Amino acid sequence: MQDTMDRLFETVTARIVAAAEELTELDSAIGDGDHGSNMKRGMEAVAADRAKLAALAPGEALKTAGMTLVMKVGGASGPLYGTLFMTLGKELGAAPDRAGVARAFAAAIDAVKARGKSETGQKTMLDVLVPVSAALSSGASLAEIREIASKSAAATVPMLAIRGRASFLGERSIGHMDPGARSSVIMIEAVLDVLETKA
Amino acid sequence: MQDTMDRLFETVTARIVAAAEELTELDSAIGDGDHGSNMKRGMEAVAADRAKLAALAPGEALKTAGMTLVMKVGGASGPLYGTLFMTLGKELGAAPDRAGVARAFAAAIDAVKARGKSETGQKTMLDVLVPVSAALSSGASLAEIREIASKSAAATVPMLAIRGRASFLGERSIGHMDPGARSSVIMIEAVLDVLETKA
Amino acid sequence: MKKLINAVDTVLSESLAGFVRAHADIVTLGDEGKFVRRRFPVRGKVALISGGGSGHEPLHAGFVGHGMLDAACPGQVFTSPTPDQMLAAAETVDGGAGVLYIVKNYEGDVMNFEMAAEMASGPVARILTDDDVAVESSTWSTGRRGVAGTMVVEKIVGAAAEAGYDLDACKALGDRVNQATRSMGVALTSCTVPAAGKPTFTLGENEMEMGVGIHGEPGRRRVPLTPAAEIAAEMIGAIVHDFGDFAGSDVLLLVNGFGGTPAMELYLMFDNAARMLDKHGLRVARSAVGNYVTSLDMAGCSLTVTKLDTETARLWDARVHTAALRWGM
Amino acid sequence: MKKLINAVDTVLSESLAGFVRAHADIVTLGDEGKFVRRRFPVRGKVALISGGGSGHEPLHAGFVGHGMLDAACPGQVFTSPTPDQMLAAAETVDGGAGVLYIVKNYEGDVMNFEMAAEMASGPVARILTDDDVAVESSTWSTGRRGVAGTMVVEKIVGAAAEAGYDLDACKALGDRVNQATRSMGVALTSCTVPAAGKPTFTLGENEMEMGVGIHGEPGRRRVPLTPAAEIAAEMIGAIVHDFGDFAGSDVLLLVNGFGGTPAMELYLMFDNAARMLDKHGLRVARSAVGNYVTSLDMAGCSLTVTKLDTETARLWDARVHTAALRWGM
Ligand SMILES: Nc1ncnc2c1ncn2[C@@H]1O[C@H](COP(=O)(O)OP(=O)(O)O)[C@@H](O)[C@H]1O
Ligand SMILES: Nc1ncnc2c1ncn2[C@@H]1O[C@H](COP(=O)(O)OP(=O)(O)O)[C@@H](O)[C@H]1O
Ligand SMILES: [Mg+2]
Ligand SMILES: [Mg+2]
Ligand SMILES: [Mg+2]
Ligand SMILES: [Mg+2]
Repeated sequence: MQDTMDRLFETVTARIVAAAEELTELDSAIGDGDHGSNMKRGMEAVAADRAKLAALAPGEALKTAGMTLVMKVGGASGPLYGTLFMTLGKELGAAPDRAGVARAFAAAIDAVKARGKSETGQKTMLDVLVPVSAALSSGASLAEIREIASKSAAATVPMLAIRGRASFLGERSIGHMDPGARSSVIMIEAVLDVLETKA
Repeated sequence: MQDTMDRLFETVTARIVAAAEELTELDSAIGDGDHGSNMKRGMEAVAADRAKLAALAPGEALKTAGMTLVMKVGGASGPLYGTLFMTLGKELGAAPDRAGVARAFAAAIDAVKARGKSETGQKTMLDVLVPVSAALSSGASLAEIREIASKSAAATVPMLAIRGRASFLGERSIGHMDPGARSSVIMIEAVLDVLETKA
Repeated sequence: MKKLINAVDTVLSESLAGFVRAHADIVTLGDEGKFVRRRFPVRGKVALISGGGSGHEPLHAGFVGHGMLDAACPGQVFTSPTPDQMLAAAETVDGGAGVLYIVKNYEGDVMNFEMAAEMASGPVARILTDDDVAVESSTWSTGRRGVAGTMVVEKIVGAAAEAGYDLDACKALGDRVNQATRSMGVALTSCTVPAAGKPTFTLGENEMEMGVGIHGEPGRRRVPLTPAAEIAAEMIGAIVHDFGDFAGSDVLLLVNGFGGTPAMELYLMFDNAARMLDKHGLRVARSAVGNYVTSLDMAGCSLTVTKLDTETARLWDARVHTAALRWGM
Repeated sequence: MKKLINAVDTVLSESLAGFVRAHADIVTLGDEGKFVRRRFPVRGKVALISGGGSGHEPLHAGFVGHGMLDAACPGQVFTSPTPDQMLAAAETVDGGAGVLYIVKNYEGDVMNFEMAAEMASGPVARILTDDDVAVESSTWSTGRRGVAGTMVVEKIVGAAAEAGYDLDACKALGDRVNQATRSMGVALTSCTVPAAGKPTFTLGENEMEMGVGIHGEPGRRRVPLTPAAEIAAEMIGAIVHDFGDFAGSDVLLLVNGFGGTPAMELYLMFDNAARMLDKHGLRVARSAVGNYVTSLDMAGCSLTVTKLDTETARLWDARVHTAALRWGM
């Protein structure tokens, strides 16, 4: 399991780094053009600790990674992804089964909602995280989860932003994918890729 | 004669206004991009006084116009063209013949040299004014003077600037026509046009 | 992207190093560059801390010093600072009378501040600035953006803290000044975030972005460039309309350059804006013109109007000695 | 051309109107807008007047006030003022101890000043600034351009005049400071003169103009954009080389923005330039970073180094209260 965690951190980081420009591009359209560098800075800081993280229990590793995100990212995504990772780690327990993971993920998303004072339908990362969490809880397959994630991000395109910087744009936020929704998909796909090669 | 003076002011002003963009373009290449607006501002101020100037003797009118240039233009061209007009007016006398005009013009150019601490060959208006003055003194025809003026301006293109802003460019001043040489040609051609329609 | 930099990753640290070296008589850098603080801390007064994404210089570090901030936490370019920066600054400058954070209303800034506040030990209060009238606040529940008016809040509350106001009084005053302050911006060009490497948005040769934010966020609408008088009329009009009642008020007019606009144009805008306020029956009793809350290299400016009363006018006039703002000395 | 203006013809007058209104506590406008002068003239001291083409704001009007200039004559954009402006300013601010003009070395400025001096009644002296090392002076008999170092001369001589130095002493001091001052500039973009309507020159996406003047005049050469450290090395290298002997000197380092460069980059350049001076064994004893002698909206900056002695350092530190420069109060 520790080995899997390490591969997860490695893969998520690699994918985020590779997608940094795309994320910044999305954020330039309806935000302030820093989501890619924010996520890259955060995940690189997490990856820099990989040796240390590998020695920890999965829950502890996730909590540590979440704290690193909080301390290194800043902006909106720092506290939100940081909270997600920290809560996930806290709730995960020692040797979680799939139901345990699903419960921990749901709890982590509740923490994100509380931190962001936000809900689905507001054109944020929650529009990907919430349906993915629901699918996870309802026993969907990895392939189904993958499809739901990517469709959910696409579904943010026609949304009017109610939260985040894009909300300042009003009607003009319509027609663009939310950068945080996209970074969530990228991380989820990275996780699924690792789990599938393992499976 | 007073009627001619008025037509001279009118024509010179019109030509300078029409050429303002061209002069600014030349000044942008090797100077600071204001020769067109400088000359336009100055000649428009002169033209605004046309009624007053028409009531004056030619010499007085030129002196007044020169003073207007000094007070309205600024930059290098203001004191230089102002000095040219003022000295010309002072030296012209009541009813000058061609030789008198030639002498006055030569004196005016000496005053410009003194004001500018400059000589021919330094890529300035003097490279047009001096040969035109020489032609005038040697009895050249108006057509010959016209040709000398335009050729002299063209001859500033390969020159290395020693005076004026273009001198700061060193070698890079080579290959461009001097803006003051060009404005001199424009004014001289305007004068010749008026004199030829009169003749 | 054309910038005077060495590498995208070191822009912030090198710029901070230059800043604290150039103003070593006023400021010094905290551990790990987490914050900029007054060189000579003052005990017994409310500690005023602000912070936010970098790229708005002189905000906030340029306002650290006597009569204004005690510390400023610089985030990455356009990215709010992190809770550890805020905590480290608070620990260092807390003079025993509590800590007051001035936070611009962006979710990132608010959330990072909240995490810091949750981790803090002593009493902590917060002023949230949201002076930008460009976007209608009723519709979008994030509320309005905090922009150049933040500088006015920092100046006035800074003077109050220096004069011995306690934490509650400083906080109440700051909220009051924020509510008496309205801003609106216009961009003629985009800014370029170093890490992005290209302009955040693109405007046509004859377009302007009316109601732009200080991060190059789009504003009300993209329209053809109009004369300065019309721009001033629209911006002052929006501000005055938003105030509702206003006649006879004394106001502060701040013309704030976004970084790429020459002083000549800022003063011209001041002339046009002040004449608009005259027409609306507001008296321009105080003024400031310059680059205060910038957006990297963006060309354009914002107008800020603060209604003054006797107390806030006096505090605005009070002695201030920072890198970017100095008077009354 | 994208500018916050109403019409090309009224840029200067509207901008001046805004300037004197925003700083009405310090300055006032002379008849017909011919000059900007201190609101409260001082009798018995040498009157210091400067002037030059507009577009370099805050130079010169931003330096009118206590401890610096008595009046400034603004010409049209990039065009030296006319003799009548200089005469009108002199008549108004002459406090009975003579008039000293500070003139930047451009033929236009010099000739207009000379015509004014010929028409003047009282005693008139002149300091000619020519601090730009970009162009080799030996070859071109016009000599060197006066650029950002002019601000240093105006500050130090201004303090001397305020302290009661007589006309000869002010003039001698100014010449000495000018000789102890060297500058060099670099442009990343061109400026756009309002009346011209388009950029004076065009640089490729990766080019810079090394040694540019403050009117967008071409400099030493056009080269690919390099990191800030290399730019600072070349500019400081040229300045130090031109000084000849320098080791152990105390210097003032001025990083001057050209109008379109954000503070973040200017402070980064300060950091890089100061470290270069450290290497050359010069001690950065005083510093200034900001937009002081601009070139409209040009992006880029200049570095100025002035060798200080006890007297000039003291005069630099002396109280100054102008729109753009304030300290020691
Ligand atoms: N209140 C919120 N709740 C949930 N997600 C949010 C909220 N605010 C912002 N986000 C997410 O954060 C993303 C932006 O992150 P980032 O660009 O890194 O931060 P910032 O907006 O501070 O520059 C948005 O695309 C959105 O998905
Ligand atoms: N010392 C000088 N002697 C003669 N002509 C000069 C001298 N200096 C400049 N000029 C002329 O003036 C012209 C520039 O005029 P203008 O652009 O109006 O002034 P400025 O150079 O001050 O911007 C040059 O092209 C040149 O012909
Ligand atoms: Mg962002
Ligand atoms: Mg010129
Ligand atoms: Mg951000
Ligand atoms: Mg000029």
